[in-house]
Amino acid sequence: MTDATRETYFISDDDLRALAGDLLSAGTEVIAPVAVDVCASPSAIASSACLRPGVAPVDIEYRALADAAELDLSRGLPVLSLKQYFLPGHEALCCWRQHGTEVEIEAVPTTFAPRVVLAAKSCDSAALAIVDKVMNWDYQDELWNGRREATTIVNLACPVVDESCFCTAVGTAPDDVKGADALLTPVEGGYLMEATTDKGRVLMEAHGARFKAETDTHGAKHRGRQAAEERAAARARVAANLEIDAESVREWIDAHFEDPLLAALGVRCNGCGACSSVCPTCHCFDIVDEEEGIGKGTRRRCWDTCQAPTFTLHASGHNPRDDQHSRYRQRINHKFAIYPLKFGEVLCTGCGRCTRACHAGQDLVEILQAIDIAARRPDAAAAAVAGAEPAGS
Amino acid sequence: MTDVAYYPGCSLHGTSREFDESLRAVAAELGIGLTEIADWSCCGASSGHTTDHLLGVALPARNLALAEAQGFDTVLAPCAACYNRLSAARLAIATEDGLAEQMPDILGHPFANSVDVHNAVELLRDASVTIEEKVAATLAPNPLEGVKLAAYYGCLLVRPFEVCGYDDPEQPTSMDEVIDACGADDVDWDMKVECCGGAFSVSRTASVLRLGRAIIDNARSHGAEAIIVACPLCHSNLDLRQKAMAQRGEEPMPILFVTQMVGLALGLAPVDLGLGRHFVDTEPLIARLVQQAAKRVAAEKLAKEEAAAKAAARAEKQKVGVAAGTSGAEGGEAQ
Amino acid sequence: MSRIGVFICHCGENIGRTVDCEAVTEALKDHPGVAFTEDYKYMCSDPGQQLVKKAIEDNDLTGVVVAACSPHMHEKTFRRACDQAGLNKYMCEMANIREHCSWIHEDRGEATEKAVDITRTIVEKVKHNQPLESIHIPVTKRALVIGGGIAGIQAALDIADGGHEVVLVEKEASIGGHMSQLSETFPTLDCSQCILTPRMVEAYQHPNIKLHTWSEVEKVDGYIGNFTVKIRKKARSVNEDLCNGCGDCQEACPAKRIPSEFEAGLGNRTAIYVPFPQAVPNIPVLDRQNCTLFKGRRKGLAKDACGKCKEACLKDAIDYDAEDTFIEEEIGAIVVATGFQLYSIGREQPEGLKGYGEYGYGEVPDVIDGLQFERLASASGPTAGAILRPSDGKEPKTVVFVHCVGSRDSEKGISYCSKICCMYNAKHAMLYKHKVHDGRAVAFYMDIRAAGKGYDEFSRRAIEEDGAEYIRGRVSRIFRDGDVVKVWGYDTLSQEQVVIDADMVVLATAMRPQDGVRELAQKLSVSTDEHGFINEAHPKLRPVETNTAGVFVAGACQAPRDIPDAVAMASATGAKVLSLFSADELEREPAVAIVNENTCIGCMNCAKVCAYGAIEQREICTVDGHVCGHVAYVNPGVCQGCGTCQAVCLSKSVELQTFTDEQIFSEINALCYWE
Amino acid sequence: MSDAVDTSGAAADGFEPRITAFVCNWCTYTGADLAGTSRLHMASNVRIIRLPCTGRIDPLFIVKSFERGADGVIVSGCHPADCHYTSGNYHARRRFAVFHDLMEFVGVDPRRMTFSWVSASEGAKWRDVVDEAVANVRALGPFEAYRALAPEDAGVAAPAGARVEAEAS
Amino acid sequence: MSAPSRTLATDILEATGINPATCYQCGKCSAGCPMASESDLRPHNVMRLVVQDRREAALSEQSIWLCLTCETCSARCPNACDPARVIDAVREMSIEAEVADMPRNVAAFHRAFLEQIRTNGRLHEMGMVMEYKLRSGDLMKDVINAPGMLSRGKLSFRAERIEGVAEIKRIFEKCGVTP
Amino acid sequence: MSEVREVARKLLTDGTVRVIVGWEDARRGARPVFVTDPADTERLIFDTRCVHNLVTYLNPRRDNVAELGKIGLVVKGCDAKAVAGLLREAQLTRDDVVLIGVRCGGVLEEAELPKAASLSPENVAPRCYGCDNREPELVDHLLGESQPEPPRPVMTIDERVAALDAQPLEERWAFWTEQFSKCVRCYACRQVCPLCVCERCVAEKSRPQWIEAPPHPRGNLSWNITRALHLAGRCVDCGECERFCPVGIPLSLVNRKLQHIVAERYGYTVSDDPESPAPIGDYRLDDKQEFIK
Repeated sequence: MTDATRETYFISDDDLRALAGDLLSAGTEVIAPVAVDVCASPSAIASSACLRPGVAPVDIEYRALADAAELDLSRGLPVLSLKQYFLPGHEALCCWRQHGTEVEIEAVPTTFAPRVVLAAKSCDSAALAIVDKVMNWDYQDELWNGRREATTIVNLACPVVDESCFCTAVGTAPDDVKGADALLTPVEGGYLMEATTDKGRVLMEAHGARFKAETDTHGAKHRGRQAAEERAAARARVAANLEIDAESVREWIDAHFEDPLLAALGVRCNGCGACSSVCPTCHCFDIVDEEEGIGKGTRRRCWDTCQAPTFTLHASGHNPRDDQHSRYRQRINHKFAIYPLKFGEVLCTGCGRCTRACHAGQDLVEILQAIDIAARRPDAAAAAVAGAEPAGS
Repeated sequence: MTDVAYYPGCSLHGTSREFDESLRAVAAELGIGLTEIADWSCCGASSGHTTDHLLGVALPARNLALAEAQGFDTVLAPCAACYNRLSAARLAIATEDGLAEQMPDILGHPFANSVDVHNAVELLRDASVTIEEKVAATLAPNPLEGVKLAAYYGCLLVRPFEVCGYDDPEQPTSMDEVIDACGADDVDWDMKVECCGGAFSVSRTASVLRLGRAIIDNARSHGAEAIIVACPLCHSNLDLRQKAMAQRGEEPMPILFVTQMVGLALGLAPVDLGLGRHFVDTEPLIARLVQQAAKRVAAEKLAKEEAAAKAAARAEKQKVGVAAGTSGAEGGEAQ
Repeated sequence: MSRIGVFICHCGENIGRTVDCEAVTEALKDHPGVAFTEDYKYMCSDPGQQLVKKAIEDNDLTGVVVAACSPHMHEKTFRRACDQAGLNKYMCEMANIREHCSWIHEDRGEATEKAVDITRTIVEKVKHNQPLESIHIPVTKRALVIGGGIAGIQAALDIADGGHEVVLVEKEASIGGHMSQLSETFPTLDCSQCILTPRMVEAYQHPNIKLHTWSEVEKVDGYIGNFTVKIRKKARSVNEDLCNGCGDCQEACPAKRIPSEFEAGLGNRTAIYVPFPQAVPNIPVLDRQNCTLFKGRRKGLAKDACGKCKEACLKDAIDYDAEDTFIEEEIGAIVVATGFQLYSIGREQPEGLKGYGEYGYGEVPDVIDGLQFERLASASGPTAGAILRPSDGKEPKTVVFVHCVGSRDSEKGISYCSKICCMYNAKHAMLYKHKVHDGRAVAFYMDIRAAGKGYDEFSRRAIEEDGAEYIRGRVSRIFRDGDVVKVWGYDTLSQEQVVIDADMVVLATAMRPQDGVRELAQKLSVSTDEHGFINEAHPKLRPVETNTAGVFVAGACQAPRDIPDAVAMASATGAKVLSLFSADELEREPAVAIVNENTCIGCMNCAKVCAYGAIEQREICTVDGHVCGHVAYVNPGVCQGCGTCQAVCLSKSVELQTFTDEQIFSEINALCYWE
Repeated sequence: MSDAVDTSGAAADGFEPRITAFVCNWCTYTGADLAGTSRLHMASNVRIIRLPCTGRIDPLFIVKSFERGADGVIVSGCHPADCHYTSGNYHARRRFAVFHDLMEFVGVDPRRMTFSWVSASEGAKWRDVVDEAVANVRALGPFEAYRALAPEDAGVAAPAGARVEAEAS
Repeated sequence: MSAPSRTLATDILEATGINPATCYQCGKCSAGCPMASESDLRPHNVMRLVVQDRREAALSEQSIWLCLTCETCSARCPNACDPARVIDAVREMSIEAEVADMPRNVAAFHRAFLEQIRTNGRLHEMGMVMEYKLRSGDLMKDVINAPGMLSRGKLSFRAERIEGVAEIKRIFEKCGVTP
Repeated sequence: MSEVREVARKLLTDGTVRVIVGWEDARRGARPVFVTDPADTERLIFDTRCVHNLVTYLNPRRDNVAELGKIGLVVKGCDAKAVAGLLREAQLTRDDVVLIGVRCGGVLEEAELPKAASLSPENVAPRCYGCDNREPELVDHLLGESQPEPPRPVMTIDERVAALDAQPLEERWAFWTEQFSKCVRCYACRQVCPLCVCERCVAEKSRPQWIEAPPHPRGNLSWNITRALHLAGRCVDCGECERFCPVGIPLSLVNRKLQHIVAERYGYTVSDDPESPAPIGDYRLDDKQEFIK
């Protein structure tokens, strides 16, 4: 796909919502950011934040819209990534039923009704494209692929959330369309939308009435410029957070498995695995059989985390990664060396969720910075080490 | 020492004024500040709780509430009956379901039940070291030195144990300690905690006479020269009713409030201690005691002088010896 | 995969009437893991059992479920059958479709449905059963008896006569206990010493009894059949091997006015002393607390202040520098017989008890307790059997006996009845009247509790023949008034106050456990009740066992007991011990808890809830022997299989065999989806 | 969830509760045996799981029962002071007290959980405990609120959510 | 299920927290009672009547008014029955049931006493004596040595009246007591 | 805080300990730091952002911390209760750790905040209200000034628990099932809990499967009930579970409820006295049993 094929259309704020409404009324599921009132009844008591006068805390979450009005275009970062809509927290793989000595297996369907994701973050859509590779490596994951095929994703250019964002450092960008089918960029009065895949174009064509082609008018030029400026500014902002050379990082990690910088990262880490829960690219799962009554049950897969000791616990009792250092190193190693070596892409989209979720202070931005310095400016490495590992060791 | 709230009760303002007078005099001497609870009311005595349990709690509680509101954490209730009622109310409110919640409404005051209740014996026992020191420092001869006194506690000062609890209910010692602190001898006798019939002092005088006589007889048979009490009811029963006994030719037995006794030991004037207000005349006893004390002091003085003279004579003799070179200096010291 | 055989019993009509047994059989045929089903009229009959055995052999069954009556009824039967057929007996379980189903329901449909569920549940459980082997524990055939009173002596003799060695530990200088202090015994009035002394001597001379007097149990380790007991032999200062009991040392001792414990304070003894003439062993002990020499040493005198006894001893048996020594004994069973002490009415009381202020806290010399009266009445006592009052040695003409002093007085802290006082009070009144014919014996009682062979007759005799005056009512006050002791009582039958001017008062004070019983109980892991008496394992059915296997209890340390009771209990413990010693090994059900050392973190919460002290902490080592932590270990010899440890274990690192979590979960899973 | 008692409605549905009973071997199981030998008729809704002692029962057994579809549970053992193992029931009592209060806090009607002491001689009491528990739970109705927590795809490969049959796409 | 019928014992339990059944009739209370010789019913008899639920007999008995509340019985009770408190409660019920057979002078004394408190807040002994004499009809008896008292400054004709008399009246009202 | 730095430096220099576990200032606020070089003690801070309960690093299963050598741990009063918990359950020997106690007058709700001037009802960690441990007792060194009581939060945890208690059963059920349904079973609550020291959590036991592993509401409820019960009488109310929960389940309300239960039933409060027995695993003959027929 070249830029020449990318045609830009304008859609007004109202029309964008109306588009969502059209989809919904046609029975299409629409997944989009929704501002959730954390303190909605009956849960008001749940968060102490809700009890403060004058504060109305909201969480932004990707949700299946019940109504187009719910669509939140404030461009805040959803708590969890889009991953859950492609690899749910848990899902049935098959069911079994035993009669006497016979076991009967029932498979689950792997085709899905079409659905649309609106206003996705580029870091979230890019993650899908990255994970596609492992899902189609030696085994075709039909459930993943089925959902991927059925879903059209429209990104909304991101203004960059905070100092923990670093998408540009790992090869994507706030306005990237990787993994997405179209991109919305906010401009005065609405959005510029360009389709980047056929799925995107089909969507726009099906709802052509809502779009206005951007012809060579003054207003359009202004909007085009405005969009370009906004996108460039966002890129610059995120680049200031972290700049690394992913290639050097990969090589360094590969060559420095036992380096203290890598091998002593886990001391403050609690191994809680919250980072992998919120990570858009972490995709490891565990398979369990759940019995329901005598001789019948469901085989289910659910998210797992490499930060848990049981992740690598062998039946024999042996555990090759039996301390938190090696587990944390594995996470870094897998994302920034193993995956890129195998699939040519870093298994990270720089969304920064892991850093924000960690209340123990594990900071991926800081760690990547340290590795990058070690890789490119070894002399400066010593200074950076201090922040990323036990002081003085 | 901070002030304690003083709850005199009706008797100390009436029939037992001498208890009030002697208490104030002794407290002043011992440096204990007493502040009378403003607008205190009657505790209801036995009539209150005999008639209605709640009334028996509420009447004393009013006074505890006043003391609390007036900023005290301790109330001194010298009258044993008042002490008992106040303490019992305090305990009931603390332990019986619902009472604490009811009180503010009944009293028309907020009430946290935060005030401790003490009686006069307790107060004096706790001050017994001070008393002993003060008595020793008093210039006048202590009229109580070696006098045999019977400590009479009666019922309300020690029973029920849950309410009182500051002393053993069967073999109390607190008043005996005060007697000892005054230099007198406490008599080991048998009726320390028997009842004098207090509640019937007005209504059933025959009973009171019977009970009182047993107490006085027992004290007398154990050699007591006077009975010490800390309860206006006990006092009036034992003191007043002796008139009837005297008619039968029985020897009168002086009945003194514990505070009066302490006052005497401290050298206070009998009149300031209200000793003139008794029915059994205390004058002969006091006169005799004062006389004995004077004699004793004189004898002691004489003995001391004699001893000093002897010592001087011995020293003189020794000096002579030393001078004569017959003995070493050490020897004199050792003898 | 499991191959379970399911056998449904009709129990004649008992099950068949309400449960459609054929339908149950049919329903179970299809059940996952079931390889064989059969129903039969009487499964427990011989042909029924044959059917099970044959099915096991023919169908290569891995488990058996018998749906019939309660496992309490026939579990043993069917397990034995399985065993005979070569199937591990713990692979067999019963489904209770009779007591829990056919007998309690009327509707045939409902009952049948429930019977299917019950059977399925047990099938699911058996799928997770493991073949288990019984536990065998070796037994050391030596017994320890703690306490050398009549109960301890009796238990020791019974065990020793049975051919096993007994270690008898007594903390006093002589065995004999309280019984040696008594004058005559109820209800026969035979002389206590006369019947006890031969027993004491027999115990002393018995080749199977090893006697340690002036000794205490220091530490107990191990479990049933395998205890290791450390005994402290307190420094006697007299060499037991050398001493010939001549008594010269006592003669020589200058400290002669020490109140004698044996005489209950009514007589004196020397500092080096034999507690009483018939003491066994007849070897003195030196009371260092009261000895002039030791008093001097404590003061730091450079030169010993005395040494008369040593000088007097021709055998050179006295050793002032003797120290406590310790011996260890290997023991298979323990009998606790530490006896009692009397409640004192004094001001100073142990925690939880109060004294009698109304009785003058025991300060009146002519108010004595029952044991003191025993000494007064004893021919070998301080008055040679004459009843004379302590204060002035006069013969009391009026003696008041007060029952229930301490006993049945929850306000003083003792709510129980001491059981023996009614009897000994009657005896005392009788003995007094026999000796002081013109005397007046007045007894204040609440109830007469004289249940026992010849007991009521005995107490009636005191009243009817010997003229004791019994007044029903408690005494309110006792005090000395001049020469007399005033007793204020009340006669609740004639409804009047009674005041007695007594010459002497005898208080029947309560029986209490000995001091130190709680500590001993702790060493033995047995429990005590709120008063400190040792708890029996079951108040009705296991009265002489404790909740620690291999530890038995006899006599008044378990509750107030009279002599016949104490002796009966002692013989019962003897029988228990002998039965334990009758085999070389103890066989136990394998229903015990097992710790998974891989996941146990050694928090020892399990040990805290174990009522048997079966769980101990064990160090674990790496392959190179380096200690790397500690875990819990369940001693299978001690574990009784309650599973409380398992429920309290947060990481589920303990499993109770035969009731594993997996078995129970399978049952739950099977039960709830029962459509 | 509507866990209020509505006797009329529930009974009309012919709803029969499923109740799991965890009982100790020595007292309650034997008491239940006695009920049998005494031919005391009682509701047939209760299924017994025999355990050595109430001390063995983990509160999670109860959670597990609800999870597996029970409408109510019974836990029963020896009276205080009668425990075959001395103190297992005392430990159980503490554990269940805490569990009971917590479940109530989470919103489970305590009437779904019956705790009782039934001795080996109390066959009649066992009958009463069973009948009362069944009546209570029957009145409360099925524990739908708990069953609603089950994953939609539990045990059945039925289409769930956005999933459609193969031929539809 | 019907509520258990009310008995005197349950009423006492409710009012005092004392279970009268704990009395095992040992008589220790009566053995030490200073008034035992003067009254027909001794403490343990009262306890017995309560246990026997002989309400009328207990409430209308004159002896209950002869208790001095010296607490000797309660202090020495071996089983914590607290007879003094039970007698107090019985007296209260007796007044409530209007069957009190107080010896006239005892009743008069209590009434006179409480009336004094209600009107003045404190006891005015002189006033009380006058009132008592009126109520008891014992006009001539030298209940108190009034002249001697006056001469010794122990009695005064003037009553002390507190400021908070209204509060005292409120207390009487709230407690439902009218002397 | 200079006192902490001084003591830390001294302990490291004289070899008493090999590592000091305390707090430092980092890019996103305060966070735990492990200082092994005396020179690095300058990094140590103590202020209201030092929310973390560092006792979690004393868990004997934390090999990485253990291998650093003997620990000197900076604790607030509330943290010391967790140390007592570990001692009580034989997970720690008192001599294995040097406790540097800091007097604390309350902390912020989040560590990832700019250094705040003062605590207010709006920003104080609600658990600090009514703190009874401003002066840690179990410690070897006690530093800092005596602190005032923390401010009362806008709504206290007790008030929130009471509000829930006042709701009808079905509303509480709706509330909790909704809250628990959010759970993604990351087990952050467990991982950060200083008292969750099991080698193998019951949630990871598969034969039998005690807790259903997938994060569906049914398994989530079982997990959350289990977590709560396992902490009954053990929870020290440090609030780390709730703070670390990525989906914001109000675990402190459950924990507080259990504290109420053991307090009301058994008069038990968690203290920093390691000798006091825990309520579960203990019993009294007269324990309340009004719920038992």
